[in-house]
Amino acid sequence: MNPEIIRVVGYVVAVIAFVALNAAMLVWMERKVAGHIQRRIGPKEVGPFGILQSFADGIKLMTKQLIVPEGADVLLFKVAPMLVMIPAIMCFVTIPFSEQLAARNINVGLLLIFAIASVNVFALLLGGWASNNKYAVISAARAVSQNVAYEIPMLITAITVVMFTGTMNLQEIVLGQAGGFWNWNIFPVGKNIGMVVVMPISFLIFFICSMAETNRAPFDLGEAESELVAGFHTEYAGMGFGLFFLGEYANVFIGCSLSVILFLGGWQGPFGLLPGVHWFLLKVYFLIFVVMWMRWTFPRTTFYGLLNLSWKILIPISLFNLVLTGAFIKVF
Amino acid sequence: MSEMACDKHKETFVLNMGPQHPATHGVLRVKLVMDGEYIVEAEPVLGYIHRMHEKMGENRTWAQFMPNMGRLDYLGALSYNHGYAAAVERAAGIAVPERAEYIRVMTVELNRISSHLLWMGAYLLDLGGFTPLLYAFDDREKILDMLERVTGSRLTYCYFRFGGLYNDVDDQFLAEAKGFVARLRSRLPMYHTLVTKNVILMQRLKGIGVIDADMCRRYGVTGPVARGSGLNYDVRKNEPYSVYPQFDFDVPVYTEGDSMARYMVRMDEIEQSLRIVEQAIDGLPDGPVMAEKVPKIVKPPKGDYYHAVEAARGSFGVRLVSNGTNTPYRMKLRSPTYSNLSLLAEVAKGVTVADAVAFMGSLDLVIPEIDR
Amino acid sequence: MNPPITSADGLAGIVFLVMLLVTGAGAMIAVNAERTIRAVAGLALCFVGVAGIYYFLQSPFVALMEMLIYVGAVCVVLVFAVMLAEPHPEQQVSKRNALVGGLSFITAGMLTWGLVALAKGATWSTAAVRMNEGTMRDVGLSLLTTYSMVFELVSVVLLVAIIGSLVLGRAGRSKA
Amino acid sequence: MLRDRIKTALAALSPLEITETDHAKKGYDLDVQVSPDQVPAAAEAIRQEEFFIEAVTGVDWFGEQAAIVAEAAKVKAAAAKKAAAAAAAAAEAGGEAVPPAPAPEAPAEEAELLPDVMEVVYDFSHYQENCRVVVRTRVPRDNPELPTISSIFQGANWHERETHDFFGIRFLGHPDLTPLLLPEDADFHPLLKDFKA
Repeated sequence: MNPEIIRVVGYVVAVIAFVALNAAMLVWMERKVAGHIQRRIGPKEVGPFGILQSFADGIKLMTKQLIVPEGADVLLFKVAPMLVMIPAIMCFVTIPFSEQLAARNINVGLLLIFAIASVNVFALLLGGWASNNKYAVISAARAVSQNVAYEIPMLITAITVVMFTGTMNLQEIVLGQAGGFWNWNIFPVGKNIGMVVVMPISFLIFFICSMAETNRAPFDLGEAESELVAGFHTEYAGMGFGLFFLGEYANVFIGCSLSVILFLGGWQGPFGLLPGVHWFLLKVYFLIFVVMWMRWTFPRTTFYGLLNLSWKILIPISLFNLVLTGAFIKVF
Repeated sequence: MSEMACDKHKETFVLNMGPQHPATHGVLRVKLVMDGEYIVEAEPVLGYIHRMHEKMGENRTWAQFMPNMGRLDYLGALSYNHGYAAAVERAAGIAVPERAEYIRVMTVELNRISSHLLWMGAYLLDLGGFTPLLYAFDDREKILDMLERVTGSRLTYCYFRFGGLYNDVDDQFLAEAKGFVARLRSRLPMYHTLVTKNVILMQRLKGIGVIDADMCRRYGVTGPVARGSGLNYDVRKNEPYSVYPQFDFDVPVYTEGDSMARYMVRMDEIEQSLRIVEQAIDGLPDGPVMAEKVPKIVKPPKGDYYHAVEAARGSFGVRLVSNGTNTPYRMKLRSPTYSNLSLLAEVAKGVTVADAVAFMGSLDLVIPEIDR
Repeated sequence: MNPPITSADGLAGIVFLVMLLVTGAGAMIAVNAERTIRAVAGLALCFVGVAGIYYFLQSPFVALMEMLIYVGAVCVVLVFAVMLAEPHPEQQVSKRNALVGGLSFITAGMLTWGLVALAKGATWSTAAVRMNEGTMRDVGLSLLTTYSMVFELVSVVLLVAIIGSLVLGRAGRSKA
Repeated sequence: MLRDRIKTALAALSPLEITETDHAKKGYDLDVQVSPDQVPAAAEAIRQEEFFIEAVTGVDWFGEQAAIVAEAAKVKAAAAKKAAAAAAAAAEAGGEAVPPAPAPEAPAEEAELLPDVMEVVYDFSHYQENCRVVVRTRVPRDNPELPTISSIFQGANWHERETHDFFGIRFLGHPDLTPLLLPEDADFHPLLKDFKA
């Protein structure tokens, strides 16, 4: 056997295992964070600190029947949850956890993530439509408008980073931020004094957009439970729902890792002490914590408020940022 | 309705919100004719937990009907106790000892606070904020514990009797209530920083579901909803009953008429209720909690009588018709949210589902009370 | 000539075949599906296959753009439109009449025959020499130097499309 | 004062009866008895004074007429008995023969029995002043019909629907009298006194 093939296959298996375990961990983390924010303790029965709770839930979900509602498009109904998971797993392929730990170093890694992540919305759309449920259809329509609206500022801010670093290779983007936190893209005092103005704003826009893209509160209009019951996965039971759920957490992880890679120096630590992968995970989980913190603190926005935020605020600002970036790269 | 659904040119469709839906808080169904996300027509469909309380009233004695009061508005049951007891006392000419009235007011106001707290949490839940619910329940739990000690139940109270109360309060209750007033006072600023000042909340509530004073008049809207529309109407002030005239409290009024105004009215009412509770504890007179000359079997003289009280959701009125026997001849229960909900059809026209949910939540619906 | 499937090249061959299969299957679904939405799903599948082939041809940039634009944007918009415009899926099934069927069969047959004849008569040259690495830098350079005219023309078309959709959208809004 | 103003306004409609009541004893200030076709005019007059609608409901006076007649008969019988006793006592005292008792006038009493009525009660209250007005009207029980006021007070829509549910009283001109609280296909009226579940 060719060692390269073994490496790739091994990596794919590892990535899938990581996605599943990580999502389970994140579910547990979400519940613990929510619990402590709400002055209760969260899960505590299954395993130490309730850490095995998500596995118990997973087993429960797997043993449940996948009920296909009457009048549903059976094939699309069953394909949709898989379509959520597949892109999520594929995105992990290119994310560099550390200098050595990356499945594939692709020259256009950033583009790959955007391209594959755009399939995600397709899954929501098909799932919502195939359910033959009005709430699901409304939710799918919302999810699409939301994704289209937020993909634009997200791409534009990503382009500012690409312009600044001059590459789309995620490894190289991180390598370019080596040498102390003053070289990180979010506050690149060490590299380009002009970009200090642009980058924090870019980071904020990118972070907000990644939250909106992953349908996280306060932007979870797609599954706004007080309006649309459960949105596009209203009709899903058992593991069908479970996959949507896991996919959401996988996407949250991807969104936060992208933020870390593009702006917060990836695996580069502010000082030595720990090996790269630790720093990377530390930063990512901190961002994920922030995402959860927001979810349990803020009420949900309205749909038009959300679109207004994107079209009237984020897109103009990010375009302006783009122009500034071009100018600063030339000037400094 | 069905014609509209089939009208291809308008491209509307019918969406059933409820009877099982997270935003209807119980079994209410709202039939929405939608044009995309916008509501063309909203029609509440009631009666899913209709139990015909008014007929029950005609089939049991005056005293036996008292437990039904806890089943109407299960969140503010003591106001309903008060309304019914006061109506029968008015009909039968029974005088209530002052201590009993003080305790009535005290418990009713505590119950009102617990109702408003629960509303606040549930409303934020409607708006997608989960956390305030847990905080509100934390405080509400203290009230439930206190009331459980004196009334014997946590939710469906049957505490008042004609001419007084079932049970006197003890010193521990008074001490606890005093402690609670201080505790909630210190926590209210936290609610305001956590919830009221939130940008998203303001964006969702300001200017949403505007009701003007004329609309209130046409639909007979009362309670916090009317007070949010600039109407200074509170039965406790406008039509004083019990010992309310002896207390010093304000009626919060906001003129905007939107969901934010209704939210603010309820939050301010919590403060005012705390003031009343505090004054009631301080000025609690000694004496019996039951009138001495109450007949075993009450038989109000012939005639009809009306009594309204300010419940947590608005003016609750009891219209009694007595034929001089030991059972009521007719018992009309005027519940506030029944009237308040009836304007949904007018307000919800042309708004999005999300705003309709925000509006419906701000009405503070309790479905068993609407359906009766 | 035929590398074993366990080697990297062999695996790549299999991947290539899979991509071909996906493209073909997607196309078949797109054409044969009774429900429009499934046809669009088939189209998306077809695009994914095409993207895979681009990737196989060592043009990852084009492949990913194919995914981003055709799957992520075009197909999503198509599904969106179909979803909102298809209230009665049963009525969609239309009866094909025999004449149309016959004509299309003849056309398809002639096309196939022509292609086969072409393929048989042609002299197959070796793979074209790679112009560049197909990376972003090269694509960008080509677009802004050699093909700058095309690039500008395309952007004018897009501008017209944007303005057109704005006009249509405005008209729709005033009604509501 | 509002109470006097509304009283004059309603008195102008020449209602059947208009009485001021003691709020502390009855819970309302003004009790107006009108005929069914005067209801919209009364509601309009009340709306002019900026009252709001509290509730609309019904009362079924089933057997009321019979009770009145029975009561009258009872009184009459008692009187007759008393008269007879007095006559007997007088006769005994006078030593004359007892005269035969007068025959009961049952058929005549049957003719007096009026058809039963149902009462529709409208409660109005005011946001600024403490004044409650009750408007009552009586409709025949076998054909309960009266005009709606749901175009004057939109809130009356549901109250009238509910009254129709419970009593079968038809409000003419009401946009939609389908059962509100009862099941959609309900054809019974539970608050009628002769309703047996």
